[in-house]
Amino acid sequence: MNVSEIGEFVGALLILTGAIASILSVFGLIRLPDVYTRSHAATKSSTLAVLLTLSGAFVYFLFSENFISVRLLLGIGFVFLTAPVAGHVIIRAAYRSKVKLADISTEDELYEKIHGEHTDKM
Amino acid sequence: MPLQLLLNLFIAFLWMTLIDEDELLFTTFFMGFLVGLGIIFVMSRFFDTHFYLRRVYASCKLLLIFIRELTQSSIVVISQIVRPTLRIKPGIFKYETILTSDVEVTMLSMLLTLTPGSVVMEVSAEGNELYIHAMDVEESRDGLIKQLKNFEKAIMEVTR
Amino acid sequence: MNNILVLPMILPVLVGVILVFLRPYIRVQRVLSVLTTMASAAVAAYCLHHIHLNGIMRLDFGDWLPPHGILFVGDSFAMLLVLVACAVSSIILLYAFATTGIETETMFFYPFILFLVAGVNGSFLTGDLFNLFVCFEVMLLASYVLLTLGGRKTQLKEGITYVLINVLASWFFLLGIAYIYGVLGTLNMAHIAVRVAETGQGPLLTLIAIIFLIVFSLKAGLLLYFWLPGSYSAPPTAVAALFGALLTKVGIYALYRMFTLIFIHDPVIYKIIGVLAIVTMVAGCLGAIAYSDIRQIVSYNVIISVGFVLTGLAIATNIAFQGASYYLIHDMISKALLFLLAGTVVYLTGRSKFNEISGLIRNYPLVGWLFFLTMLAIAGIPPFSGFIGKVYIGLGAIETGSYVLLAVSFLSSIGVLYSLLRVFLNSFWGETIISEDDQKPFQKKIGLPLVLLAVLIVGLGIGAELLSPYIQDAADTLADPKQYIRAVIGDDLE
Amino acid sequence: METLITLLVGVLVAVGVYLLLSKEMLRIILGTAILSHAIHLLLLTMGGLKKGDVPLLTETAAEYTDALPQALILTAIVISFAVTAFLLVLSYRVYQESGRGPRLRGRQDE
Amino acid sequence: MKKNDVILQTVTKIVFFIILTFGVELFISGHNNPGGGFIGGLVLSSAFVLLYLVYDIETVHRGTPFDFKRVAALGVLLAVGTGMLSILFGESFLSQTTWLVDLPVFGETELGTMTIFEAGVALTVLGVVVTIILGISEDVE
Amino acid sequence: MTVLLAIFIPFIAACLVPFIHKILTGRRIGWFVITIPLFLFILLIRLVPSLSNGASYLYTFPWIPSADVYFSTHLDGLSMIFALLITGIGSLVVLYSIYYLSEREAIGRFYTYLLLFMGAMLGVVLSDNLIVLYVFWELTSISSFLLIAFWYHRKQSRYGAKKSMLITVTGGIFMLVGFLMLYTITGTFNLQELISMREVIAADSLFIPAMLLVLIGAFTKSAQFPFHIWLPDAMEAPTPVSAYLHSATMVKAGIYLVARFTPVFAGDTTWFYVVSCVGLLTMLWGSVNAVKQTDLKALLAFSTVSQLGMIMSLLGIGSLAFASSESTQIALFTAATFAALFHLINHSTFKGSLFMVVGILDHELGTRNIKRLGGLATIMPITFTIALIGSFSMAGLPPFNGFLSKELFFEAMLSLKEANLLSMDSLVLLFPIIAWVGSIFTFIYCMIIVFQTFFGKVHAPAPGQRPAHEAPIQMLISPMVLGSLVVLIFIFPNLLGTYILGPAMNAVYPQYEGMPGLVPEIHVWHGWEMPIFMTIGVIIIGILLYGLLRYWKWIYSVGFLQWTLDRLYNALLQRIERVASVVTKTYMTGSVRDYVAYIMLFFIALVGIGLLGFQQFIFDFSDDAVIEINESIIIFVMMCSSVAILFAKSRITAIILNGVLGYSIAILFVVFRAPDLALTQIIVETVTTVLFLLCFYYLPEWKNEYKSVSMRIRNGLIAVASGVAVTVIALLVQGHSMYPSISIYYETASRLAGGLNVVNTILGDFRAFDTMLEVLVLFIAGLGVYSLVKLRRKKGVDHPEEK
Amino acid sequence: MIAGMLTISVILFALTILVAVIRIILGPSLPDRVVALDVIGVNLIATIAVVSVILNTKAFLEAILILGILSFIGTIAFSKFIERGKIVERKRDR
Ligand code: NA
Ligand code: NA
Repeated sequence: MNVSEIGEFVGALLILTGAIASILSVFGLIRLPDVYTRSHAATKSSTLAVLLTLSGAFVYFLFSENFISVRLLLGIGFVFLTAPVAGHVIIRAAYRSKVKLADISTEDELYEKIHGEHTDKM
Repeated sequence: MPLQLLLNLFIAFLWMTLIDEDELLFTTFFMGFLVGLGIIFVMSRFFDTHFYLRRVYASCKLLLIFIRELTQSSIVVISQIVRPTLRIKPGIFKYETILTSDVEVTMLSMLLTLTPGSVVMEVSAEGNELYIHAMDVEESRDGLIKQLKNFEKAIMEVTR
Repeated sequence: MNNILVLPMILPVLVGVILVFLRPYIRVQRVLSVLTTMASAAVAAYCLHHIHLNGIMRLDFGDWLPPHGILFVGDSFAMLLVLVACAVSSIILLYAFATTGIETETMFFYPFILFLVAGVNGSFLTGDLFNLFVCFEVMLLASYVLLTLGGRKTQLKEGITYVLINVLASWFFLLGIAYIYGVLGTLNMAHIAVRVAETGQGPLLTLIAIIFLIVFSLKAGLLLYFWLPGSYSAPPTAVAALFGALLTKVGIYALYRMFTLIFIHDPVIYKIIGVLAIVTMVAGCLGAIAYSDIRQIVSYNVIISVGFVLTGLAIATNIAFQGASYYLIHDMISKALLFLLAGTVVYLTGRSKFNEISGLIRNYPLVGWLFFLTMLAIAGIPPFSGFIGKVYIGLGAIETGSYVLLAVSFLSSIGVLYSLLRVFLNSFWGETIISEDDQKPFQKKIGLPLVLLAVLIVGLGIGAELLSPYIQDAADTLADPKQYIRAVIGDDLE
Repeated sequence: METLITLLVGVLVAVGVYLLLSKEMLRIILGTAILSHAIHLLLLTMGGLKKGDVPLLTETAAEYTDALPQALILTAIVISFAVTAFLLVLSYRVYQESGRGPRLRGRQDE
Repeated sequence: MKKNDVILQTVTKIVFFIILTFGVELFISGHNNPGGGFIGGLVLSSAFVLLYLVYDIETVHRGTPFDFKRVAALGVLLAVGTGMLSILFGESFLSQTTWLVDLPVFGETELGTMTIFEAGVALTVLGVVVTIILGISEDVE
Repeated sequence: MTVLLAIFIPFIAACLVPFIHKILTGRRIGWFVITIPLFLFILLIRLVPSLSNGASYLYTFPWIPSADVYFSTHLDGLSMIFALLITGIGSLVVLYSIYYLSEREAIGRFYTYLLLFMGAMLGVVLSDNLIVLYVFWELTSISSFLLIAFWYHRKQSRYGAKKSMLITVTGGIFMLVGFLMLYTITGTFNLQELISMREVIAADSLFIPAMLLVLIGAFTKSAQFPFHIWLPDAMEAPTPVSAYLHSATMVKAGIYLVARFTPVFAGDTTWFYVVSCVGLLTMLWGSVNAVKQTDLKALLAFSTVSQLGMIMSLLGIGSLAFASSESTQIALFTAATFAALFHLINHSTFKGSLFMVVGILDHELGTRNIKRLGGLATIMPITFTIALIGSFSMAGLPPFNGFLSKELFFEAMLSLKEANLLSMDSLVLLFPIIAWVGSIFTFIYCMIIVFQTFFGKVHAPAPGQRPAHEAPIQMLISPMVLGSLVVLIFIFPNLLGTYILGPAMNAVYPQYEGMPGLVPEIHVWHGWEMPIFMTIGVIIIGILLYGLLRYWKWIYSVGFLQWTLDRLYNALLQRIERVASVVTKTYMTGSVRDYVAYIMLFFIALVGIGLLGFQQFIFDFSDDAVIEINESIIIFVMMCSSVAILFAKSRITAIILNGVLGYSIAILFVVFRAPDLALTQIIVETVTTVLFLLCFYYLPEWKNEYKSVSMRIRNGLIAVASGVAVTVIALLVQGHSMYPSISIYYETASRLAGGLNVVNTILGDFRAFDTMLEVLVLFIAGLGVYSLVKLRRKKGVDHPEEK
Repeated sequence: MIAGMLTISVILFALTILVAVIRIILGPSLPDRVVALDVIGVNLIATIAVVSVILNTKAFLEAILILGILSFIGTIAFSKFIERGKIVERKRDR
């Protein structure tokens, strides 16, 4: 095994890890009780998964073809930048459109702030 | 004006990265500079926020902290998901941050949101209160607040 | 290299785009738009003669030789249609100046009309199947907008029907292109023809031909005309006239091109076309009689003539093609006039049902007599324009023994006559209801385009000989696809 | 693969046509969208699938996949986008004209 | 509670410029890589779509005071114009030509009518998409 | 050249009338108009001698030579009879009309139409080219239409005009088809050439159809049963028009046509059967119906129908000469044609005068109703005399020309026994009997005209009507001229025979030209033979029946006799309109889904037909690429999400699923090595989704679609069948891919175009034109959306096209 | 070995997408579906990356970035729709 093969293996391993993380996290999408908790599983865990995969691909290209794919780096950066915002925005929208929290939820310090003051939201 | 110059350089750099050439050439950079110049010229009236491109070190540190937190909490969340029975108590709590600027608050929120198990739901109009939804609020509230403090510190090193 | 060939399409596009910048200057827009269509007509006339002298013209875009590049092929059949389309549009534009109203005119009215003309001309000229699709889309998009321009409720409602049906038609078009490409691996129409001829038109190619038949039947209003009456009666008169004169003709042209150039080896197709034409004529006649709304009647008359022109294709002999060429030209002109007249009546009276109107001829003799003339022309009564085409198609039908086609197509003229006669008798004759004071003034501006079209109708009938060399060229190319193929691919290739 | 895609196209066509036969404008427009998806796939399939490498000459390959259908599909996609946009606006204008007021917010159960 | 879009807006400012740059790059490098006029134009317009989503029309307009209809028309003019250009040069309509030009900084550079053509395409796509979206959105008021 | 002049002068004059009318105001314009026919009449009559010497006048100039349409005119004996009638009676009618029409009428318009008709009619009888003949033929229908509806504000006028137009134009179209068939057989439209090619024509399978079609044209024009129904309603026209068009000239165009085509078609006995049977039937039907009329003009109309039938039947018998070989037989049968032509002239004289008389009565008394007329013999003596002459001539009484032709008619009917035709036995008897019965009824209605109008008690004028008095002399001149002709012809019949009828006979029987006996001598007295007995019988029984009229007239009001063809016509039109309305409105529902269903059904049906053409179905999967598991999962995802769209409870779910579909397609594009497509698809899909969301604001909630299960099943079946059809063809195509794609070229040539991205070079160079237009499409759509949203027509603003 | 890992990965990603589609179909709330769509977008990015590695081509790297951009835009559009009904406003009402 030379360096490039090891590199390729590492890349593939990263990708596989990402894939496993992805499939595991997506089960959260099925199992978790409400949209808020699901979004934790979905958005973030799959973000991790995709980051792993992209890094894996980056590593793979780096070692197999000595190719530094700036596009992949940029892609990683972009996912970093946008994924949390997307998650935040969806959750906020869900809450503002009165999607109920799961029954097992314990506290809600936001409720009054949003739904208490404004009965008519728009 | 200096701010826009910064942005211009940024675009030029971005350009260079996008061109994907084998070696970095000045012409590529210059071309990117021109493109950036064009874009900024066109968009100049729109741009009115601050942008800082410094403290690389602080940024790297922040990044490392973040990756650590990310991995940790990912494992936590995944383990919660794959556990045969769900034992989570989700909820929303309020956190008052000491950060002030938009960029700081944004960074904090994003870092927090990126780490699994917590999402920033709302930022108050004044920008100093964060409402956070946590997947398991009773157990991880203290941990989260600690995490937040860590982040705040790291961010301030970068921004101030 | 015949760059001139692209002008009938590109001039309207170019001017249309420029007019977008000149939105507030209505006068400039008017002048430029009518100059453009007239110039295009002039170019077409020049090309027509050029073709007569030197044979089919061809323009390879970007100098990429067929079948790899896109090209325009100007044969007489196409060029005749381009010429008439441009001429008729010019006249309709004159009518539009007088009737459309500033408000609508500033809604990019003229650019859209020019785009429509461009799409129509492009469809006539292109020699590439996929490009035909694109040209169709140019035409269709422009027609969608023109149909709904101004946004009255009926316009929007009919617009939906029209757009949807055409979306479906375009979908079938792509389906056909996909299949053709799958089997033959090419898009150039002449090249397709060569390859079809080589393989012999087996059942699969016939099946694909049927899909194209559906596509162009939808566009032409051959049997699948449900969209037509509604959408032709909704827009402003000038637009309706443009639709009546141009839109179905493009579909008819495409049917002719397809089934005289490419899928010519299986007679089943012609039988199907014949049956469709018969049903279309019968149903068209029924429709024209069923309604008392003048615009509906006029629209169904379009349908009848579609059936009539396509009997020429079903017969598919040189003489029938001559007839069809004559008739197509006649139809473009006379349908334009008919739509303009119908619109003028509605405009003058504010009503659209013929039994609510009476005695118009006393107040508006010109409109009345022009309507009468148009009625005769459309019914194929000599010596007006529709006659000679009818004779040729009849001769073709007799020649090939297609007696059912013969009977139905000739009897359809009676349906035409009856439907329009009802309008004439009820609306133009009868007691004059409108008093001298109440009547709307009839502007000379409206009269001019009407008279021009009428002159064309009479001229085309009496001076049919003038066109005959070109018509013969057209029929020859249609009857002998080798001419077209040779002009596009040359003898050497395949 | 070609066969499978063709079957997929068949399913899409059936769904698209079924939607097209609806009364609701939105379903109909969705139907046209799905139909155009189907035809794009079919066009690609007709050129043969996975028969070569990406048609970029930077990538040295023995064989390239058929580029022509790709170009055609690109054109078709853009055109179908144009038409869909127009149709969407047209249909909401119809509702506007028939006097139904706009709704303000996406509903919960959506 | 009032909305505070601080997170979204801050990120958008960065993302917007990334997209714009990417769009221009796609358009320029379309010759040899995936991309070209259409895709470039589409990416550019998606950048604007993002802006309109995150901000409001007036704010964006303060930054980009164009009439996008005219942008689109200009694009069509450019595309058609390159075709007419070849007529002027006595070649068949839409013949694309490339010149090797010696530019001061870039050295030998290929400049082609195809680039102008594609620029026209990109501008039209940008103009049209934004026109459509603006048109519908402004209808709300 | 003279002939050409004869055709065009009336047209030119017609165009001039509106202008001259400004100078010669009022009825004075009539004096200008009258010069035209008068001039032409003189012009033509000068040619009579030379014609009788066997000359004929031909003139040709090319009109549409490529279609073998030459403007050829030919003046021979047959044309001459008609041309003289047209110009001669035309002059008299114009003269009569000058005083008939009131100053308040649109006199200019009237004369324009009349001149138009005159030119057209001259064109019909003079043209030597079938197409030109047809042109003028239809023109006569049109001018007749205009003249009938001269008082277009009257409902009845419009009704009559419409009817005549529909029937005669339809007949004309049939005739045209017949002409076209003749052309197909012979390759010429030239009449003379056609006649010379009669053997060729007779041998063709199209012979009988062509003959029947031409005859339909003739029959409609000449108001033969069952097409005669338009003629009584045509009486809504001003009386000069009735006298001119609907008795003397236009209705005789059919006679002309039959005579003209006799040499072409008469070789076959079908011609004889059809022409003579229809003629006789028409004669009987017309005369029987005339008796029951109470309107004098209607009575005259039916009488015209009857008389035309009589002439027609004679022409039929005359055609038998072609089938005969013995010279005696030939002479016998040609005599029938001679009789026909003779009666044609006679009819024009007496019927013309009678119409004018009725016009005078109408003009002076304001009514034409027999029941309201009576005892006018003393009040209007001149009118009465003319009426008497006309009626008695029509009844076939001496000393009037009608007597002569009626005798010849009976003789011709009796001559049938000489014909050696198969299955003639019954006809030999039936023909004379029908002819005789018809003549009896003719006699009866002639008596009605004379006695019920001019004898009996004088009716008091209705309120508002003037008391009866004789008409002004100017109005009487024309009928007087015609009346004296009736008598003169009786006295000098052979003058007419030699100069006018002789040349015409030569034209009808070109092969017997110059044959002795072709132009028989007309004798007032034949001796005591069958015809004279028949005439006496007609008179006796006619008088008897007329006397007993009120005892048997009830027959007309019973059963089937009441059921007229006219009602059939009305009912037919009504039925057609109703059926048209019901049928059309049944399928034109205005609902898009129905239309889409039609289209898809059509597609499925046609594909079904197309699939029938296959002997075997070849599917070839050997070239298929391998399927990876992940790809199949993606495809499965796509199938699921597309089907799920159907069941989506809310629209936004459907949009999201559509987005999934779009993104999945992008992945497929990646898998299939299409990067540009993947990029485009992703962006377009997103932008489309954004558009959907934008428009959602206005679109209503997505409701539950179906109420009925059957509808759902119907749509489901259509959808599935469409999917199957598309798939099956696609699979067949994959099994039949016959050629390599042309696109290999692009890979090599792409470098020429200066790009390494083949797709991009195709779009930007090879197929740049597509791209350019596509950009245009996008632009139009953008501009369209903008105008749709932003540029609305303001409500309430007065728009020129709306009220 | 490496090829096997990659194949398994891509299948796992495809399965992830399948599961997300199930969530879209099930709902129940609109945000649920949007979350799932977001998941699909992110996983498609990963899929493209893996496919690029498998096919050993750089042609699709643009697609990764584009997909990132547009799935972000899509998510924002949906969220805004859920929140406000209209996704582009003339003037912010805040
Ligand atoms: Na689409
Ligand atoms: Na491109």
